[in-house]
Amino acid sequence: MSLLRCENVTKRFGGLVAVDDVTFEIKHGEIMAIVGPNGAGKTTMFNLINGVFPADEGKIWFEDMDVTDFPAYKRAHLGMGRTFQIPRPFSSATVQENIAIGAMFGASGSETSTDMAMEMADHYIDLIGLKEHRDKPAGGLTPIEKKLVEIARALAMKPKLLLMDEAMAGMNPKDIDEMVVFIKHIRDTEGIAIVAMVEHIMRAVAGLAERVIVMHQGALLVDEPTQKALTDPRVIEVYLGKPPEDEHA
Amino acid sequence: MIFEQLSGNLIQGLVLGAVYGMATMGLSLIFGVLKVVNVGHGACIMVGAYTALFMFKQFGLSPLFAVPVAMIIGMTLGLIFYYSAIRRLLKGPELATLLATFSFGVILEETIKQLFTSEVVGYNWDLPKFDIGITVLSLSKILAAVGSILVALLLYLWFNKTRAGMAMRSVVEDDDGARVCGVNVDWEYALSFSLGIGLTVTSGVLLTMFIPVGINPYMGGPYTLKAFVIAVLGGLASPYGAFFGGVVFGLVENGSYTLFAMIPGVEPFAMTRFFSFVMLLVILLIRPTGILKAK
Amino acid sequence: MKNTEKYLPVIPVLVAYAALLAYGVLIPGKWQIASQLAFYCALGQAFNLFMGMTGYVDFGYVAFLGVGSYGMALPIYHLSDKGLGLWLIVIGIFLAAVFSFILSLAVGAVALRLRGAYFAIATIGVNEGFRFLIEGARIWNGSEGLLFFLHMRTAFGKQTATAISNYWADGMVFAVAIVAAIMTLIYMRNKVGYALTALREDEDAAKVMGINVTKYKITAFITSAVLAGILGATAWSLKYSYVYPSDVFEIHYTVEAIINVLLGGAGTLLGPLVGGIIYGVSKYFLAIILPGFQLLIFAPVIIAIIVLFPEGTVGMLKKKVIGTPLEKYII
Amino acid sequence: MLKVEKLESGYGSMQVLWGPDLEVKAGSITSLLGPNGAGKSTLLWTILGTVTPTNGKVYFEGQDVTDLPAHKKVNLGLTMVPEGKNLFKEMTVFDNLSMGAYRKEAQEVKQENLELVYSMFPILAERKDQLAGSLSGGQQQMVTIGRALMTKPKFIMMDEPSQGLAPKLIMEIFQTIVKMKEEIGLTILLVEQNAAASLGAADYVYVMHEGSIKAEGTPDEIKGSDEIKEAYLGM
Repeated sequence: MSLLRCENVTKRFGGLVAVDDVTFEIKHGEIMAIVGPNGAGKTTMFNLINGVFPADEGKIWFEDMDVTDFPAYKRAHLGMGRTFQIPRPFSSATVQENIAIGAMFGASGSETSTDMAMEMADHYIDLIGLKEHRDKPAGGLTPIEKKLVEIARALAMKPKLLLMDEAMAGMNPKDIDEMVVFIKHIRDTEGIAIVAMVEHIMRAVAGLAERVIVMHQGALLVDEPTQKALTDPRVIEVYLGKPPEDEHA
Repeated sequence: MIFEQLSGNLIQGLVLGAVYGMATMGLSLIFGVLKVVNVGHGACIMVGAYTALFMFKQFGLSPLFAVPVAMIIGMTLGLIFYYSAIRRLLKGPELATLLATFSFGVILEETIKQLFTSEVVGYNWDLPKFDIGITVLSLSKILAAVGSILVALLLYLWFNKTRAGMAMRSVVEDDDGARVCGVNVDWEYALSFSLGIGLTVTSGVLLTMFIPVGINPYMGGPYTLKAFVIAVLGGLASPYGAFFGGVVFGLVENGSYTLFAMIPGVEPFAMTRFFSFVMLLVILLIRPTGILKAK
Repeated sequence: MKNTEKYLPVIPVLVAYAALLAYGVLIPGKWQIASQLAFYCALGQAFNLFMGMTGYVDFGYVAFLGVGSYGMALPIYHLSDKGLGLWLIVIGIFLAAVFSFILSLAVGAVALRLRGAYFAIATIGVNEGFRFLIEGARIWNGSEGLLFFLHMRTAFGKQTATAISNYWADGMVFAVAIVAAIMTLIYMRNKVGYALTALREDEDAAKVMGINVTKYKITAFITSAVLAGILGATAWSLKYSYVYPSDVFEIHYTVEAIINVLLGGAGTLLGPLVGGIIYGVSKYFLAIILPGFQLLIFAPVIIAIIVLFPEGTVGMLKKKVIGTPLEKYII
Repeated sequence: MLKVEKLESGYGSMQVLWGPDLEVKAGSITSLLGPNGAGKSTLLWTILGTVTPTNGKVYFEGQDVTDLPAHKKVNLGLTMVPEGKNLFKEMTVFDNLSMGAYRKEAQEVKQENLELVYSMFPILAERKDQLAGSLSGGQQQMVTIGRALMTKPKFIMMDEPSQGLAPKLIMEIFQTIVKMKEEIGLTILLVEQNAAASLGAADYVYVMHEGSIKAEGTPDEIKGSDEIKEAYLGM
């Protein structure tokens, strides 16, 4: 059984086809990356998977349940977590409260009281190493700390699938390497599938993902194991471009 | 008989609708450029009504002369308010600009109340009336409608034919695009707010040419409501959409008045106002981006 | 956090209301001022439950006080000779709650699907729309309103009726203020409050966290509306023995609610209390010094607060006490 | 012509630029390469002035323009072809181009510039009365470039002009860029992901990654160097 299956998913905005007939699967516990140049439709794909807006065509299955028409919050209850490209913590709430909100309303939210959620939050605060910031409003943190809080908040939802939108944008190489180790660690300890959208930081893709999906102009170009995907000539063309003179050859 | 009454009222509605349309263009302009909803819209209309009233009573000047004066007053008020508050709130939460424009309206109302008392007043501009068979139209009403159409037309020409108007349109379309063309976008923001308030105050003058009575500091409330109905009809961000929305609204309002008047035991005037509220909710529910918009 | 510790902030609230009550009861001639202040506090507390916690502005808020006042007026007006005695007040409060519940459900079902500015636009006509429905369709005596001074005497006897208008109605306003404050604290300490904080900060992120935002917005909206309804029933109907549609749907009460909340600090527990008292006291003195100028002075104050101190009095105080023992008490 | 020193900027609390240094010589095409998210677009918007720099300096023709607002920089002859095109979609092609000639100096030579744009992109002359939003992606790109030319610039920053275009069109766009340098004498700072095409057109190249400059040199020096592969593919 696959964890998530997208079947012929299409999304249009006005005349623009943002996601064009895309089909792929995500297995339990795997780390997959979606890459592609700007405007390839990756963020739209993310938004379709977790229900920020509905697909125009096609079906989305989560653990063999048809979730195509589910709103975002219901998909979260089923076990989809998400982080944003530019971190969006709840600024006025403390770090602990931010993470507790994930626990309260996520996959096991209905059985989690606020007190339990606060305790669970402490566990994740330890995990991301922000103990000294526990009672500070999240709005005052540095961007990287915000990112960590967002990841912890998503983890506290107990997701089966964690969608990370450019988790490493704006980080320096050292932070990226640490983040790669951290993401692998949480996959191993929490046993969740992770889909990271890291379209530009190839160093992270290569170090992190087991499988890569390359999108280009809304369509799925390549779906292969990482090494194979990154050496695929079509991928290199999408990234490096084809020299103009090749057109005449 | 009923049909005649209805068609007579519809013609009145068409004429009033043109004024309504003009009275909403300022609201749509401000929303279009700044994404700010001017909750004090009705109060600005009220200021225009007092401008016309004051010039008529004090100097015996026809309301037509009040039009440019109202424009200047409105634009000045708009600039002051933009630079003292709105500019600093544009990046904040929506709540902030909503409360600020709301307070702006209250300031206008209370200032006018202090200057003119809260007495309900009116004036009588004696112009000939024309009987066109099914209804009687006064010259004053026709002038109001023609004036409104002229203002709308001027705005259209300004937007489409002048360098300054095109610059503002370009900001509505894409502010970064405007920047790379060398447009001072911050100034365009200020100008559009100022122009929006100016147009609204001016529309208050034209409205008194249509309805020269019932002028009081708190007369704006119903107009705010009507303007919102009209603006969402026309798509909220489009001044021309607003103009056509106004015409449609004028027709619907006068049509529904006729129908309510036929129901016994009902006050048609109040019911028409209730109806505009229901219309607002229904439009927002079905299509918040506007019904008249092509796409 | 332990349960007792969680609810510690209720202490300053109770102390403040007790002090206000004592001021009114113990010092001769101050009851009216104290109860007027309590009204502003109650109005702010109830309004804050929605506006402060969600960040949405309801410009038609006074409509809930309006229908609530009808909820109280109608049974007294129609059933005064049925020998129900004080049960009439119970029925009135119940009806006030039901009316405001129904209206908030109807408005909320439409308006709360909309965001930000569109929500505000949808609500701006609620009070006017409802007023004109009552006047236009001549419901509940239409524009003539309901006058039930004599009905009160018939129902409760002359002495009790006077006592109700002069004391018990005000006492109930205190009760509404305290209940509203306690509801706020309960919400803050439970999932509702966390959900509201999340959606106020970032509605899309909240959805992605599994929060059914519409459900929680409606919860806060209805709670806030029902409290307003009961406030209208007690502070207006019981106190003045009449209801005019042009009075009880007057938008200025919405303005006052906004001022009370902003002065104190939106989304805080103590804010509306502090804001209500600051507003009430300054309005009282302004009425003496500059009669008729209150709103003209307060409207620019709103703008000044939004531009300069968006957090309000308590919001700033809250920041000051972080790290001190007072932290547990002030939210 | 343009000099950037230790520029830092970002959005809210998220810093994107970490102090890149850069110099563009008059009459050259300088190419700025780097993966998506490297901060290239942010660098251009910071140079233009819509993103406020928190640190560092921008000099244009020797003058410190760090704190000048965007419209004043355009008045000095600096403009940009933005990546998202930022067209006025509900305005005609002609009106879009007219907006390019907004500043006073550009008004005076509007007719000549219009002819120049139409001679470079004849299709725009044919479509001048169509709404810009109704054009194809490639034609929209032409309008954006045309609009920038209408401002009578000395210096144009181009953000990914080839993005989303078919290979044949990419070639045409690059030919146009070279023409702009050689025939009109413009100085161009070119941001591209399409490294191969960009290297062919450029006189000098900077490689940007994670908000700062990682390598620079002539196209021949950069071609085949490991820095590019490292920056692009992490291999």
